[in-house]
Amino acid sequence: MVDNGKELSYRLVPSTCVYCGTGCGVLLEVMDGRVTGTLPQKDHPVSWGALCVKGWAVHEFVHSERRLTAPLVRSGGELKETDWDTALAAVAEGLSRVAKEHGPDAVGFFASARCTNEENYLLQKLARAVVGTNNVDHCARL
Amino acid sequence: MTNSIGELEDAEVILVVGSNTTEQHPIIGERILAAVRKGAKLIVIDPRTIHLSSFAEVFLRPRPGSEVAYLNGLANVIISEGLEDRDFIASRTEGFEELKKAVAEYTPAKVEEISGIPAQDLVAAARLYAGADRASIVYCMGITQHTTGTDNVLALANLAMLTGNVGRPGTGVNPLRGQNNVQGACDMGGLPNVFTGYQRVDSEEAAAKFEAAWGVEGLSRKVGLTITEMTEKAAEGELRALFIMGENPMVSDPDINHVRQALEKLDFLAVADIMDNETLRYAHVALPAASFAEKDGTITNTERRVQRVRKAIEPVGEAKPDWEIVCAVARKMGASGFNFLSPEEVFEEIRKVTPSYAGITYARLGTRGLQWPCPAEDHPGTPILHAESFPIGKGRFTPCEFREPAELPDEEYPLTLTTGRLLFHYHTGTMTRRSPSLVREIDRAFVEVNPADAAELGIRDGDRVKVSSRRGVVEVDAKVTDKVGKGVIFMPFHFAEAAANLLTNSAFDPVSKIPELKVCAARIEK
Amino acid sequence: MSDLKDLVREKLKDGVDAFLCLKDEEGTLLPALITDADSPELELVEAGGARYPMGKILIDLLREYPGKRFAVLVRGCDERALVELSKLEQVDLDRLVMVGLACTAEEARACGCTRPYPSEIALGEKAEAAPGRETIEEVEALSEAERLRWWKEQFSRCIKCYGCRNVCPMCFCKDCALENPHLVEPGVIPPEFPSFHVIRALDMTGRCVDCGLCEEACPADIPLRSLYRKMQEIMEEKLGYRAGESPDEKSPLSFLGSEQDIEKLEREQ
Amino acid sequence: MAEESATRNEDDIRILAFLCNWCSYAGADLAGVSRLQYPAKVLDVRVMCTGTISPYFVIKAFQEGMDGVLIAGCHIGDCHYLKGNYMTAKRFQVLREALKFLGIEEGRLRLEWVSAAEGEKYAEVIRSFTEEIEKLGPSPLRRKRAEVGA
Repeated sequence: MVDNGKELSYRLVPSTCVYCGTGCGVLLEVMDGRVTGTLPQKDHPVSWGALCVKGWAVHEFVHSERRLTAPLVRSGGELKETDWDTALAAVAEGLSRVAKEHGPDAVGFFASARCTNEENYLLQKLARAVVGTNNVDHCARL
Repeated sequence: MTNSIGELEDAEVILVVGSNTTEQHPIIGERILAAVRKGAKLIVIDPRTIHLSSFAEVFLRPRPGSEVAYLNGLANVIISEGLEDRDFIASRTEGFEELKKAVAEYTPAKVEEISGIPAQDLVAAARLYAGADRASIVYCMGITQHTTGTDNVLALANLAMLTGNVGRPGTGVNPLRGQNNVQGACDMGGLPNVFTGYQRVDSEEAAAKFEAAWGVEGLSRKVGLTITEMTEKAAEGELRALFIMGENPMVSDPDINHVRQALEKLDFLAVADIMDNETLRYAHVALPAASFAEKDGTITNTERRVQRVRKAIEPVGEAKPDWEIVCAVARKMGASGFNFLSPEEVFEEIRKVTPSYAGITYARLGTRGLQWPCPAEDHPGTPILHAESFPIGKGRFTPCEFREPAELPDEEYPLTLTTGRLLFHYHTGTMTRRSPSLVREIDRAFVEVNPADAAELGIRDGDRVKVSSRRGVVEVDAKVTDKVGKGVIFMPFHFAEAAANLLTNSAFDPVSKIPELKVCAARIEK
Repeated sequence: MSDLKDLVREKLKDGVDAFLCLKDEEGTLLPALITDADSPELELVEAGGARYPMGKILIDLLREYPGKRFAVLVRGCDERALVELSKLEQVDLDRLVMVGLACTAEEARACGCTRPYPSEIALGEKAEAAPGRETIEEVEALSEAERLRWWKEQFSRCIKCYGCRNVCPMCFCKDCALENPHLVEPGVIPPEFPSFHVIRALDMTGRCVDCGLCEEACPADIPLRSLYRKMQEIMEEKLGYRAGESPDEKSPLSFLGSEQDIEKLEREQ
Repeated sequence: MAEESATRNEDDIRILAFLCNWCSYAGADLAGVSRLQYPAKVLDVRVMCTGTISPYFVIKAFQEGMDGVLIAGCHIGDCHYLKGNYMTAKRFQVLREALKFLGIEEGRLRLEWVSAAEGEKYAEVIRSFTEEIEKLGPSPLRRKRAEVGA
């Protein structure tokens, strides 16, 4: 067979399933820069080499066509693609303006049970230390 | 969880209540079945007949919303038959007499009247639970998503303390946390009343500590708003800007029509998400976030195990990890203290301000994680909480009175709607419904109807029906099944095009502010 | 006995493009593809300790990189899988160099496979063990009705994770019968008996190489391996075939055969 | 000629017969036109060759509540496609043993070679198979909805 010139690139990356709160150990199969499969981590202290149907499929949404791939800003009633700097400036401006005009408690933050600890930490720090409100919550109750 | 997942196999009796474990936490569910194979007896209490029911020694199918009644009933039987653990009660608890008085009226006969659980079955369950040396309680949203959610949990805690099932392997009161990092989001202060590690925002000491750590002044000491309250205030025009990171309230929250009105009213809405979703339609700015495969970080599972996710690939398109997004927004707002170069640097700050995480480092986490509390780098982590004492010293029995759910069936809406998840999907389906192997299993909303109700309404299996409540109406396929009792209907809430949460009630528990997603009044028509 | 590290280096220098084996990553053993004889990853390679579906990984690698040659560390089961996969036209043995690893006596005993070593051993020492037939014997001792009850009880725990199929080195079909809604009702647990599990057992007949990864991956501890093992015993007894043993002989279920074969089969019935 | 019964009882046994188009189906036809008497508890499925019958179909038949499954095709050597029934013979051996190991009575699955000229044999096969299945009674695999958990 003819070499297609692709550089060999295959590895397994240990991670944690991101569906339910069980926290099973997964190995993500990565080939040519794409996540192509999932295997169970054999020595994981919760899942011991087993996974459920969602865990086995946890890589499948990663390259979905429904992924957001560019920042969007609403103009003329529609969300339009823009660059990161513009989008971030719009967020900073939007939050600052409301906080300034109506007070910090007119601003709210939804943290996320789907994001990492680090991200949740940073979001509540942003709410509390930068905007000045304790209006931060996530879907723990849902 | 007070205890660890692996310990379930050490239990003699496992009481599973309000948790469809083999579907919602499948790997934990199989642990329960492994325990049963090793001889453990299983008690299942659920308004639906679930996969676990067929393995149960005792299966109770109560009316949704009657939790406090039957849990008090179990306590009533335990006390009246003298099955309580007197040594444990004397040495580790207080308030027993008040509890005894409070549960006295919840006789099996009265509980049968309220919940529909046959009196003799309730007695059998109580004897089984109290008769074990090691009994574990496992519960989930079927307990918490009620206007009496807090009381439901306290009533479970009463049972565990009453029988001394605390602090030892194979015992405990074990909530199964739904989302992969709901535990971590709480631990990290993603709540309106606490900083990280449950340090209260209205504690002068804690607030001063964080002011010093963050190099800021004047942190608000006022407890903030929960999600349900924020929605309310947004609808009233008091909350005017919202930043949503990785949530989809337009499917997940109760009473979606109301959520939409709230979101539409906002002056400014920013959403960071990995997927195009229903909430995005109301956003002024949408930011593409990196998925778990595209970033480093930690998440904390239901047994408090802090674990790593690792970057496997570059973010797709122009997506960025949320940690970078939040830092960039903060910097744009002129803040300092957001110049992190990696999640590990963020984690180093977290452990400085969070005693329960203080001993955890990325290096120590490896591929197996660590369970908090882990106060020092030489601490092995904590698989079992409350082994010696409770955080408040003695465990306090809290008497709870049965209250009816916020909305009861009536002539107009004669059925009780309860909601939940399916094995093959997750929450609002933004991930699972983009997953071919899961969509292949099921990709359509449905409502389960008891054959007796179906016959009365002239509904056959597979019919297209309208399900309505005071808040909305959706069209779904009917599944006629005796998995649900007469008068009860069940809908999964994953499916945005027929969202169960258009129907659910946003009335919430006064303490935990959790909405009553598990009970509302509804009607079915062809 | 040579060292795995040396073997990997040697093969890479001999002209294979990559070596598939296990490595230790933060204390966890996982498959790794070593492409460079000077890579620091070489220090982390490990021969034993965990098993993963190397055959399955190789199907993907051989397909994705059509011009490349691979070396792979194989146990007896891995070798059988690759041999059978080659007959099923899923791997090209000409592009594979198998480096044999014999299972330790302890591993062989715990595993109970019929041949816990590859045809050529480069690492470890050959150990034999009695085939693990305890579960098969337990089932065969039961009456018909008890046997049915026993299996139904085992399968009642199934949560349809598809782990048995997903991890199986011998499962590669694009269209899987288990996903055919006419054969198995989708979206229901436990999957109805006999459809899901018996269909899988039939698909394993003449194909299963008794690696046991299915049972290791099963969250419900269903004795799948014993079921598939029994299917191989039936295959051997009735049709004289064992998967993965000879590179030339194909499964009698994959070709029609001769009239003499069938007449013999009917006579012996 | 098949004996008609007006009503179907839940306890009535049900048999599925896969008949090859060239031999056994023609044999059944011959039994019919010859007005031979045999029981009518059999549902026929006409297939071009028994070699096309996947073992899945047999499993599916049991799953759907059949109490017995008959496969009938050309005699070895007479296959319209020369060797199609070789595969049937091999698969049958494996399948029957598998069913036995799972606790499904082996008598519930039968393989017969019936040619187009063997109308009488066809009637006899149906008679004896029906009798055997009646003796075994309803299949333990008949769908019982209540048993299905989730």
